[in-house]
Amino acid sequence: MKVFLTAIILAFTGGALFVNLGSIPDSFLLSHTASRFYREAVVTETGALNTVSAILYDFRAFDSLGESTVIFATVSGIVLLLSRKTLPVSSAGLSLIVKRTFGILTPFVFLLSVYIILHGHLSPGGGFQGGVLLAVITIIFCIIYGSSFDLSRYPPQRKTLIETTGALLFLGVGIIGIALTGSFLGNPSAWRGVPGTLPSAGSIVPINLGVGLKVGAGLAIIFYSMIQKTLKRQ
Amino acid sequence: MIEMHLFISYALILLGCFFALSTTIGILRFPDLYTRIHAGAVALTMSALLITVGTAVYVWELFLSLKILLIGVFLLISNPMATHAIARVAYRHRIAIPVSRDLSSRQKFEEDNRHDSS
Amino acid sequence: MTLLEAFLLPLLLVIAILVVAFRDLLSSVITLSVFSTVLAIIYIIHQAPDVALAEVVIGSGLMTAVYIAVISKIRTYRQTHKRGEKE
Amino acid sequence: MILAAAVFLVILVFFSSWRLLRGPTIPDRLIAADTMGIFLAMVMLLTGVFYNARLMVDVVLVFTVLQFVDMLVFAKYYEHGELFK
Repeated sequence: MKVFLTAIILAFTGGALFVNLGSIPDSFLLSHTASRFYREAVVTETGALNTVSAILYDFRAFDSLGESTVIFATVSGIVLLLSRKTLPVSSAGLSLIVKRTFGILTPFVFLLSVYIILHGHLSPGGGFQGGVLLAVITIIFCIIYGSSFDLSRYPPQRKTLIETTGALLFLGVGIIGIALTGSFLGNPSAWRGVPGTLPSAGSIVPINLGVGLKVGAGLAIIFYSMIQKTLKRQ
Repeated sequence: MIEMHLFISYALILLGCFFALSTTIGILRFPDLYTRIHAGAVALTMSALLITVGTAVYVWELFLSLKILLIGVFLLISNPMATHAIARVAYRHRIAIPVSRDLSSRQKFEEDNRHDSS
Repeated sequence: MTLLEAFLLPLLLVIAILVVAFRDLLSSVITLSVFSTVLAIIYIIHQAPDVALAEVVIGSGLMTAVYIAVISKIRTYRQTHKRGEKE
Repeated sequence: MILAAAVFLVILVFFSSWRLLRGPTIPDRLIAADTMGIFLAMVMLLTGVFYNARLMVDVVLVFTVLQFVDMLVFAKYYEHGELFK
Protein backbone atom coordinates (compact mmCIF):
# COMPACT_ATOMS: atom_id res chain seq x y z
CA MET A 1 0.00 0.00 0.00
CA LYS A 2 2.78 2.38 0.96
CA VAL A 3 4.73 1.54 -2.20
CA PHE A 4 1.60 2.08 -4.28
CA LEU A 5 0.99 5.48 -2.68
CA THR A 6 4.62 6.48 -3.21
CA ALA A 7 4.43 5.47 -6.86
CA ILE A 8 1.29 7.53 -7.38
CA ILE A 9 2.79 10.62 -5.72
CA LEU A 10 6.02 10.25 -7.70
CA ALA A 11 4.18 9.86 -11.00
CA PHE A 12 2.00 12.89 -10.24
CA THR A 13 4.96 15.09 -9.28
CA GLY A 14 6.99 13.96 -12.28
CA GLY A 15 4.12 14.65 -14.65
CA ALA A 16 3.58 18.10 -13.18
CA LEU A 17 7.26 18.97 -13.47
CA PHE A 18 7.38 17.68 -17.04
CA VAL A 19 4.36 19.75 -18.05
CA ASN A 20 5.84 22.84 -16.41
CA LEU A 21 9.17 22.34 -18.17
CA GLY A 22 7.45 21.86 -21.49
CA SER A 23 5.44 25.07 -21.19
CA ILE A 24 8.43 27.41 -20.91
CA PRO A 25 8.81 29.25 -24.22
CA ASP A 26 12.33 29.48 -25.52
CA SER A 27 12.47 32.94 -26.98
CA PHE A 28 10.57 34.62 -24.15
CA LEU A 29 13.40 34.40 -21.64
CA LEU A 30 16.13 36.01 -23.70
CA SER A 31 14.01 38.96 -24.77
CA HIS A 32 13.33 40.06 -21.22
CA THR A 33 14.84 43.21 -19.86
CA ALA A 34 17.54 42.03 -17.45
CA SER A 35 19.01 39.37 -19.71
CA ARG A 36 18.87 41.72 -22.70
CA PHE A 37 20.73 44.34 -20.67
CA TYR A 38 23.39 41.78 -19.73
CA ARG A 39 23.74 40.64 -23.33
CA GLU A 40 24.20 44.13 -24.69
CA ALA A 41 26.06 45.93 -21.94
CA VAL A 42 28.66 43.38 -20.81
CA VAL A 43 31.35 44.15 -23.35
CA THR A 44 30.96 47.92 -23.30
CA GLU A 45 30.64 48.28 -19.53
CA THR A 46 33.19 45.76 -18.29
CA GLY A 47 35.37 44.79 -21.22
CA ALA A 48 35.06 41.06 -20.50
CA LEU A 49 33.99 38.57 -23.13
CA ASN A 50 32.80 35.93 -20.68
CA THR A 51 29.36 37.05 -19.58
CA VAL A 52 29.10 34.74 -16.58
CA SER A 53 32.42 35.92 -15.20
CA ALA A 54 31.46 39.55 -15.79
CA ILE A 55 28.19 39.10 -13.91
CA LEU A 56 29.83 37.23 -11.05
CA TYR A 57 32.80 39.50 -10.51
CA ASP A 58 31.58 42.88 -11.72
CA PHE A 59 27.83 43.36 -11.51
CA ARG A 60 27.41 41.10 -8.50
CA ALA A 61 30.90 41.24 -7.01
CA PHE A 62 29.56 41.98 -3.54
CA ASP A 63 27.66 38.70 -3.71
CA SER A 64 30.89 36.89 -4.61
CA LEU A 65 32.54 38.51 -1.61
CA GLY A 66 29.81 37.00 0.52
CA GLU A 67 30.41 33.59 -1.05
CA SER A 68 34.12 33.73 -0.31
CA THR A 69 33.22 34.66 3.27
CA VAL A 70 31.15 31.45 3.37
CA ILE A 71 34.23 29.46 2.31
CA PHE A 72 36.27 31.22 5.00
CA ALA A 73 33.68 30.31 7.63
CA THR A 74 33.63 26.68 6.45
CA VAL A 75 37.40 26.41 6.67
CA SER A 76 37.37 27.95 10.14
CA GLY A 77 34.69 25.53 11.31
CA ILE A 78 36.43 22.44 9.95
CA VAL A 79 39.79 23.46 11.37
CA LEU A 80 38.15 24.09 14.74
CA LEU A 81 36.37 20.72 14.68
CA LEU A 82 39.25 18.58 13.45
CA SER A 83 41.99 19.74 15.71
CA ARG A 84 45.35 20.97 14.52
CA LYS A 85 47.22 18.89 17.11
CA THR A 86 47.60 16.00 14.76
CA LEU A 87 50.22 13.74 13.33
CA PRO A 88 51.37 13.98 9.75
CA VAL A 89 50.05 10.60 8.93
CA SER A 90 52.08 8.61 6.50
CA SER A 91 54.82 8.81 3.95
CA ALA A 92 53.54 5.72 2.14
CA GLY A 93 52.59 6.50 -1.42
CA LEU A 94 51.76 4.64 -4.55
CA SER A 95 54.36 2.81 -6.61
CA LEU A 96 57.52 4.33 -8.04
CA ILE A 97 56.15 4.58 -11.57
CA VAL A 98 53.26 6.76 -10.49
CA LYS A 99 55.55 8.96 -8.40
CA ARG A 100 57.95 9.55 -11.30
CA THR A 101 55.10 10.29 -13.68
CA PHE A 102 53.59 12.85 -11.36
CA GLY A 103 56.97 14.50 -11.05
CA ILE A 104 56.38 15.46 -14.68
CA LEU A 105 52.63 16.05 -14.53
CA THR A 106 52.18 18.20 -11.43
CA PRO A 107 53.71 21.39 -12.93
CA PHE A 108 51.39 20.85 -15.87
CA VAL A 109 48.38 20.80 -13.54
CA PHE A 110 49.63 23.99 -11.87
CA LEU A 111 50.05 25.68 -15.25
CA LEU A 112 46.55 24.61 -16.26
CA SER A 113 45.04 26.10 -13.10
CA VAL A 114 46.91 29.39 -13.57
CA TYR A 115 45.69 29.50 -17.19
CA ILE A 116 42.09 28.96 -16.14
CA ILE A 117 42.30 31.62 -13.41
CA LEU A 118 43.97 34.28 -15.57
CA HIS A 119 41.77 33.70 -18.63
CA GLY A 120 38.59 33.92 -16.56
CA HIS A 121 37.31 36.95 -18.47
CA LEU A 122 37.99 35.50 -21.93
CA SER A 123 37.18 31.78 -21.84
CA PRO A 124 35.07 29.55 -19.57
CA GLY A 125 36.47 29.22 -16.12
CA GLY A 126 37.40 31.78 -13.57
CA GLY A 127 38.52 32.01 -10.01
CA PHE A 128 36.47 29.21 -8.52
CA GLN A 129 37.25 26.51 -11.06
CA GLY A 130 40.96 27.30 -11.20
CA GLY A 131 41.07 27.45 -7.42
CA VAL A 132 39.65 23.95 -7.16
CA LEU A 133 42.36 22.80 -9.58
CA LEU A 134 44.94 24.39 -7.27
CA ALA A 135 43.46 22.38 -4.40
CA VAL A 136 43.78 19.22 -6.52
CA ILE A 137 47.57 19.69 -6.33
CA THR A 138 47.39 19.17 -2.57
CA ILE A 139 45.25 16.08 -3.13
CA ILE A 140 47.89 14.76 -5.55
CA PHE A 141 50.67 15.35 -3.04
CA CYS A 142 48.74 13.69 -0.21
CA ILE A 143 47.65 10.70 -2.24
CA ILE A 144 50.74 9.92 -4.26
CA TYR A 145 53.67 11.03 -2.15
CA GLY A 146 52.07 10.65 1.29
CA SER A 147 50.84 13.45 3.46
CA SER A 148 54.15 14.06 5.24
CA PHE A 149 55.51 15.27 1.88
CA ASP A 150 52.66 17.73 1.67
CA LEU A 151 53.35 18.86 5.23
CA SER A 152 57.03 19.45 4.46
CA ARG A 153 56.38 21.29 1.17
CA TYR A 154 53.26 23.29 1.95
CA PRO A 155 52.65 23.49 5.70
CA PRO A 156 49.19 24.60 6.85
CA GLN A 157 50.53 27.95 8.03
CA ARG A 158 51.60 28.80 4.49
CA LYS A 159 48.20 27.72 3.14
CA THR A 160 46.51 30.00 5.65
CA LEU A 161 48.81 32.82 4.51
CA ILE A 162 47.83 32.24 0.85
CA GLU A 163 44.15 32.19 1.73
CA THR A 164 44.39 35.44 3.67
CA THR A 165 46.32 37.01 0.80
CA GLY A 166 43.50 36.14 -1.57
CA ALA A 167 40.85 37.63 0.69
CA LEU A 168 42.90 40.80 1.20
CA LEU A 169 43.44 41.11 -2.55
CA PHE A 170 39.66 40.97 -3.08
CA LEU A 171 39.04 43.63 -0.43
CA GLY A 172 41.91 45.77 -1.69
CA VAL A 173 40.45 45.84 -5.21
CA GLY A 174 37.16 46.94 -3.66
CA ILE A 175 38.82 49.80 -1.78
CA ILE A 176 40.75 50.88 -4.91
CA GLY A 177 37.35 50.93 -6.61
CA ILE A 178 36.17 53.40 -3.93
CA ALA A 179 39.19 55.59 -4.61
CA LEU A 180 38.88 55.54 -8.40
CA THR A 181 35.19 55.32 -9.19
CA GLY A 182 33.46 56.25 -5.97
CA SER A 183 31.74 52.94 -5.27
CA PHE A 184 32.84 49.78 -3.51
CA LEU A 185 34.15 47.14 -5.99
CA GLY A 186 33.65 49.53 -8.87
CA ASN A 187 35.31 48.78 -12.18
CA PRO A 188 37.72 51.64 -13.02
CA SER A 189 37.56 52.56 -16.66
CA ALA A 190 41.29 53.32 -16.80
CA TRP A 191 42.13 49.62 -16.46
CA ARG A 192 39.66 48.42 -19.02
CA GLY A 193 41.87 48.06 -22.07
CA VAL A 194 40.92 46.50 -25.36
CA PRO A 195 38.27 43.77 -24.99
CA GLY A 196 39.56 40.38 -26.04
CA THR A 197 43.17 40.80 -24.95
CA LEU A 198 44.67 39.37 -21.78
CA PRO A 199 45.29 42.58 -19.78
CA SER A 200 41.75 43.91 -20.04
CA ALA A 201 38.40 43.87 -18.23
CA GLY A 202 39.44 46.17 -15.41
CA SER A 203 39.11 44.78 -11.92
CA ILE A 204 37.85 41.34 -12.99
CA VAL A 205 41.35 39.88 -13.37
CA PRO A 206 42.65 40.72 -9.85
CA ILE A 207 39.33 39.65 -8.33
CA ASN A 208 39.63 36.34 -10.19
CA LEU A 209 43.16 35.94 -8.86
CA GLY A 210 42.07 36.64 -5.30
CA VAL A 211 39.14 34.24 -5.46
CA GLY A 212 41.37 31.57 -7.01
CA LEU A 213 44.00 31.81 -4.28
CA LYS A 214 41.34 31.86 -1.59
CA VAL A 215 39.34 28.89 -2.88
CA GLY A 216 42.44 26.81 -3.64
CA ALA A 217 44.07 27.31 -0.26
CA GLY A 218 40.78 26.92 1.61
CA LEU A 219 39.81 23.63 -0.04
CA ALA A 220 43.38 22.36 0.41
CA ILE A 221 43.14 23.12 4.14
CA ILE A 222 39.78 21.32 4.28
CA PHE A 223 41.13 18.19 2.57
CA TYR A 224 44.33 18.17 4.60
CA SER A 225 42.41 18.46 7.85
CA MET A 226 40.05 15.68 6.88
CA ILE A 227 42.65 13.03 6.10
CA GLN A 228 44.60 13.48 9.30
CA LYS A 229 44.25 11.24 12.27
CA THR A 230 43.78 12.75 15.66
CA LEU A 231 46.25 11.89 18.37
CA LYS A 232 45.06 9.24 20.74
CA ARG A 233 44.34 10.60 24.14
CA GLN A 234 46.57 8.82 26.60
CA MET B 1 42.29 20.07 -50.09
CA ILE B 2 39.66 20.80 -47.48
CA GLU B 3 37.76 17.62 -48.31
CA MET B 4 41.01 15.70 -48.02
CA HIS B 5 41.60 16.57 -44.39
CA LEU B 6 37.93 16.00 -43.57
CA PHE B 7 38.24 12.54 -45.11
CA ILE B 8 41.36 11.78 -43.05
CA SER B 9 39.69 12.91 -39.83
CA TYR B 10 36.59 10.82 -40.50
CA ALA B 11 38.74 7.77 -41.15
CA LEU B 12 40.66 8.28 -37.91
CA ILE B 13 37.46 8.74 -35.87
CA LEU B 14 35.93 5.64 -37.46
CA LEU B 15 39.02 3.60 -36.55
CA GLY B 16 38.83 4.96 -33.01
CA CYS B 17 35.19 3.89 -32.78
CA PHE B 18 36.20 0.38 -33.86
CA PHE B 19 38.78 0.23 -31.07
CA ALA B 20 36.17 1.54 -28.61
CA LEU B 21 33.81 -1.25 -29.67
CA SER B 22 36.53 -3.84 -29.10
CA THR B 23 37.22 -2.31 -25.69
CA THR B 24 33.59 -2.66 -24.68
CA ILE B 25 33.43 -6.25 -25.90
CA GLY B 26 36.57 -7.01 -23.95
CA ILE B 27 35.26 -5.40 -20.78
CA LEU B 28 31.99 -7.27 -21.02
CA ARG B 29 33.15 -10.70 -22.16
CA PHE B 30 36.59 -11.40 -20.69
CA PRO B 31 36.54 -13.90 -17.83
CA ASP B 32 38.98 -12.34 -15.43
CA LEU B 33 39.92 -9.03 -13.82
CA TYR B 34 43.39 -8.91 -15.32
CA THR B 35 42.27 -9.55 -18.87
CA ARG B 36 39.63 -6.85 -18.46
CA ILE B 37 42.35 -4.48 -17.29
CA HIS B 38 44.29 -5.42 -20.42
CA ALA B 39 41.32 -4.45 -22.56
CA GLY B 40 40.81 -1.25 -20.62
CA ALA B 41 44.44 -0.20 -20.87
CA VAL B 42 45.63 -0.99 -24.38
CA ALA B 43 42.61 -0.77 -26.65
CA LEU B 44 41.08 2.14 -24.73
CA THR B 45 44.25 4.23 -24.99
CA MET B 46 44.49 3.48 -28.70
CA SER B 47 40.85 4.46 -29.23
CA ALA B 48 41.16 7.70 -27.28
CA LEU B 49 44.34 8.65 -29.09
CA LEU B 50 42.83 7.97 -32.53
CA ILE B 51 39.68 9.97 -31.79
CA THR B 52 41.74 12.85 -30.42
CA VAL B 53 44.02 12.99 -33.46
CA GLY B 54 41.00 12.74 -35.74
CA THR B 55 39.32 15.64 -33.99
CA ALA B 56 42.49 17.71 -34.16
CA VAL B 57 42.62 17.13 -37.91
CA TYR B 58 38.92 17.99 -38.18
CA VAL B 59 39.35 21.36 -36.46
CA TRP B 60 42.46 22.30 -38.47
CA GLU B 61 43.61 25.43 -36.66
CA LEU B 62 47.09 25.62 -35.22
CA PHE B 63 46.60 26.40 -31.54
CA LEU B 64 43.26 24.67 -31.16
CA SER B 65 44.64 21.49 -32.76
CA LEU B 66 47.65 21.65 -30.46
CA LYS B 67 45.38 21.96 -27.44
CA ILE B 68 43.34 18.95 -28.56
CA LEU B 69 46.56 16.99 -29.17
CA LEU B 70 47.60 17.90 -25.62
CA ILE B 71 44.53 15.99 -24.39
CA GLY B 72 45.71 12.99 -26.41
CA VAL B 73 49.22 13.15 -25.00
CA PHE B 74 47.86 13.43 -21.49
CA LEU B 75 45.59 10.42 -22.03
CA LEU B 76 48.53 8.48 -23.45
CA ILE B 77 50.39 9.03 -20.18
CA SER B 78 47.55 8.85 -17.71
CA ASN B 79 45.36 5.91 -18.67
CA PRO B 80 48.05 3.18 -18.51
CA MET B 81 49.18 4.68 -15.21
CA ALA B 82 45.71 4.45 -13.66
CA THR B 83 45.22 0.88 -14.83
CA HIS B 84 48.70 0.03 -13.53
CA ALA B 85 47.78 1.33 -10.08
CA ILE B 86 44.48 -0.60 -10.05
CA ALA B 87 46.08 -3.84 -11.26
CA ARG B 88 48.89 -3.55 -8.75
CA VAL B 89 46.45 -3.09 -5.88
CA ALA B 90 44.33 -6.02 -7.02
CA TYR B 91 47.34 -8.31 -7.38
CA ARG B 92 49.12 -7.35 -4.18
CA HIS B 93 46.06 -7.73 -2.00
CA ARG B 94 44.78 -10.91 -3.73
CA ILE B 95 41.41 -9.35 -4.43
CA ALA B 96 40.92 -11.24 -7.68
CA ILE B 97 42.42 -14.58 -8.54
CA PRO B 98 43.53 -15.04 -12.16
CA VAL B 99 41.50 -17.60 -14.05
CA SER B 100 43.69 -19.68 -16.32
CA ARG B 101 43.86 -23.16 -17.72
CA ASP B 102 47.46 -23.92 -16.90
CA LEU B 103 48.48 -24.21 -13.30
CA SER B 104 51.82 -22.40 -13.53
CA SER B 105 50.42 -18.87 -13.39
CA ARG B 106 48.11 -19.82 -10.55
CA GLN B 107 51.07 -21.30 -8.66
CA LYS B 108 53.10 -18.16 -9.32
CA PHE B 109 50.26 -16.05 -7.93
CA GLU B 110 50.11 -18.19 -4.79
CA GLU B 111 53.89 -18.05 -4.36
CA ASP B 112 53.96 -14.27 -4.74
CA ASN B 113 51.27 -13.87 -2.16
CA ARG B 114 52.96 -16.25 0.27
CA HIS B 115 56.22 -14.36 -0.18
CA ASP B 116 54.40 -11.11 0.34
CA SER B 117 52.61 -12.07 3.49
CA SER B 118 55.55 -13.75 5.18
CA MET C 1 15.87 17.53 -28.06
CA THR C 2 18.69 16.31 -30.19
CA LEU C 3 19.53 12.69 -30.90
CA LEU C 4 22.48 12.74 -28.52
CA GLU C 5 20.35 14.06 -25.70
CA ALA C 6 17.79 11.32 -26.30
CA PHE C 7 20.53 8.81 -25.47
CA LEU C 8 22.18 10.79 -22.68
CA LEU C 9 19.11 11.46 -20.54
CA PRO C 10 18.19 7.73 -20.09
CA LEU C 11 21.86 7.08 -19.31
CA LEU C 12 21.65 9.75 -16.60
CA LEU C 13 18.55 8.07 -15.19
CA VAL C 14 20.14 4.61 -15.20
CA ILE C 15 23.29 5.84 -13.47
CA ALA C 16 21.30 7.78 -10.86
CA ILE C 17 19.30 4.65 -10.04
CA LEU C 18 22.57 2.68 -9.77
CA VAL C 19 23.98 5.24 -7.32
CA VAL C 20 21.06 4.80 -4.98
CA ALA C 21 20.76 1.03 -5.43
CA PHE C 22 24.30 0.03 -4.42
CA ARG C 23 24.75 -1.26 -0.89
CA ASP C 24 28.49 -0.60 -0.94
CA LEU C 25 29.41 3.04 -0.33
CA LEU C 26 32.57 2.88 -2.43
CA SER C 27 30.64 1.63 -5.49
CA SER C 28 28.18 4.47 -5.02
CA VAL C 29 30.98 7.04 -5.03
CA ILE C 30 32.53 5.47 -8.15
CA THR C 31 29.18 5.68 -9.92
CA LEU C 32 28.59 9.24 -8.72
CA SER C 33 31.70 10.47 -10.55
CA VAL C 34 30.32 9.00 -13.79
CA PHE C 35 26.99 10.73 -13.07
CA SER C 36 28.58 14.16 -12.84
CA THR C 37 30.40 13.56 -16.12
CA VAL C 38 27.16 12.79 -17.96
CA LEU C 39 25.62 15.92 -16.45
CA ALA C 40 28.56 17.97 -17.73
CA ILE C 41 27.99 16.67 -21.27
CA ILE C 42 24.36 17.74 -21.07
CA TYR C 43 25.49 21.22 -19.99
CA ILE C 44 27.84 21.33 -22.97
CA ILE C 45 25.01 20.44 -25.33
CA HIS C 46 23.00 23.30 -23.85
CA GLN C 47 25.87 25.72 -24.59
CA ALA C 48 26.92 26.40 -20.99
CA PRO C 49 30.65 25.67 -20.81
CA ASP C 50 31.12 27.65 -17.61
CA VAL C 51 28.62 25.55 -15.68
CA ALA C 52 30.05 22.40 -17.26
CA LEU C 53 33.54 23.30 -16.09
CA ALA C 54 32.30 23.93 -12.55
CA GLU C 55 30.35 20.65 -12.57
CA VAL C 56 33.37 18.66 -13.80
CA VAL C 57 35.75 20.28 -11.34
CA ILE C 58 33.53 19.89 -8.28
CA GLY C 59 31.63 16.71 -8.97
CA SER C 60 34.35 14.64 -10.52
CA GLY C 61 37.45 16.03 -8.87
CA LEU C 62 36.92 17.44 -5.45
CA MET C 63 33.82 15.73 -4.10
CA THR C 64 35.19 12.26 -4.86
CA ALA C 65 38.30 12.86 -2.78
CA VAL C 66 36.29 14.40 0.05
CA TYR C 67 33.77 11.54 0.00
CA ILE C 68 36.56 8.98 0.08
CA ALA C 69 38.16 10.78 3.04
CA VAL C 70 34.83 10.76 4.87
CA ILE C 71 34.22 7.06 4.13
CA SER C 72 37.73 6.31 5.37
CA LYS C 73 37.01 8.18 8.63
CA ILE C 74 33.73 6.28 9.12
CA ARG C 75 35.34 2.90 8.53
CA THR C 76 38.17 3.55 10.97
CA TYR C 77 35.75 4.75 13.63
CA ARG C 78 33.63 1.66 13.17
CA GLN C 79 36.64 -0.68 13.33
CA THR C 80 38.07 0.92 16.45
CA HIS C 81 34.64 0.88 18.04
CA LYS C 82 34.26 -2.84 17.35
CA ARG C 83 37.74 -3.55 18.66
CA GLY C 84 36.97 -1.63 21.84
CA GLU C 85 33.82 -3.69 22.35
CA LYS C 86 35.78 -6.90 21.96
CA GLU C 87 38.29 -5.89 24.53
CA MET D 1 29.41 12.14 -38.78
CA ILE D 2 30.83 13.70 -35.62
CA LEU D 3 27.49 13.41 -33.86
CA ALA D 4 27.07 9.82 -35.09
CA ALA D 5 30.41 8.89 -33.51
CA ALA D 6 29.31 10.56 -30.27
CA VAL D 7 26.00 8.66 -30.24
CA PHE D 8 27.89 5.40 -30.90
CA LEU D 9 30.18 6.07 -27.94
CA VAL D 10 27.19 6.82 -25.69
CA ILE D 11 25.66 3.47 -26.68
CA LEU D 12 28.96 1.80 -25.76
CA VAL D 13 28.81 3.56 -22.38
CA PHE D 14 25.36 2.04 -21.92
CA PHE D 15 26.79 -1.41 -22.45
CA SER D 16 29.76 -0.77 -20.19
CA SER D 17 27.47 0.14 -17.30
CA TRP D 18 26.55 -3.54 -17.12
CA ARG D 19 30.05 -4.26 -15.84
CA LEU D 20 29.63 -1.42 -13.37
CA LEU D 21 26.49 -3.11 -12.08
CA ARG D 22 27.71 -6.72 -12.08
CA GLY D 23 31.40 -6.46 -11.34
CA PRO D 24 32.27 -9.17 -8.85
CA THR D 25 34.93 -7.06 -7.17
CA ILE D 26 35.59 -3.36 -6.70
CA PRO D 27 38.52 -3.20 -9.22
CA ASP D 28 36.15 -4.46 -11.90
CA ARG D 29 33.89 -1.53 -11.18
CA LEU D 30 36.89 0.78 -11.20
CA ILE D 31 37.94 -0.42 -14.63
CA ALA D 32 34.39 -0.02 -15.90
CA ALA D 33 34.19 3.51 -14.47
CA ASP D 34 37.54 4.40 -16.04
CA THR D 35 36.38 3.15 -19.43
CA MET D 36 33.09 5.00 -19.15
CA GLY D 37 34.88 8.16 -18.08
CA ILE D 38 37.23 8.17 -21.05
CA PHE D 39 34.40 7.37 -23.48
CA LEU D 40 32.43 10.25 -22.01
CA ALA D 41 35.46 12.52 -22.32
CA MET D 42 35.60 11.62 -26.01
CA VAL D 43 31.87 12.35 -26.32
CA MET D 44 32.51 15.68 -24.61
CA LEU D 45 35.29 16.47 -27.07
CA LEU D 46 33.22 15.52 -30.11
CA THR D 47 30.14 17.49 -29.05
CA GLY D 48 32.28 20.44 -28.07
CA VAL D 49 33.97 20.47 -31.46
CA PHE D 50 30.59 20.13 -33.12
CA TYR D 51 29.08 23.10 -31.29
CA ASN D 52 31.80 25.64 -30.51
CA ALA D 53 35.28 24.24 -30.29
CA ARG D 54 37.13 27.27 -29.00
CA LEU D 55 35.23 27.35 -25.73
CA MET D 56 34.67 23.70 -24.95
CA VAL D 57 38.14 22.17 -25.24
CA ASP D 58 39.25 23.47 -21.84
CA VAL D 59 36.53 21.43 -20.15
CA VAL D 60 37.84 18.19 -21.64
CA LEU D 61 41.43 19.05 -20.72
CA VAL D 62 40.46 19.66 -17.09
CA PHE D 63 38.28 16.55 -17.03
CA THR D 64 41.06 14.18 -18.14
CA VAL D 65 43.32 15.46 -15.36
CA LEU D 66 40.62 15.05 -12.73
CA GLN D 67 39.58 11.59 -13.96
CA PHE D 68 43.15 10.39 -13.55
CA VAL D 69 43.41 11.80 -10.01
CA ASP D 70 40.06 10.16 -9.19
CA MET D 71 41.27 6.72 -10.22
CA LEU D 72 44.42 7.12 -8.15
CA VAL D 73 42.39 8.19 -5.09
CA PHE D 74 40.26 5.05 -5.42
CA ALA D 75 43.35 2.88 -5.87
CA LYS D 76 45.01 4.40 -2.81
CA TYR D 77 41.88 3.88 -0.75
CA TYR D 78 41.62 0.30 -1.86
CA GLU D 79 45.29 -0.41 -1.25
CA HIS D 80 45.22 0.35 2.45
CA GLY D 81 41.57 -0.19 3.24
CA GLU D 82 41.45 3.43 4.29
CA LEU D 83 42.95 6.54 2.80
CA PHE D 84 45.95 6.57 5.13
CA LYS D 85 47.14 3.89 7.44
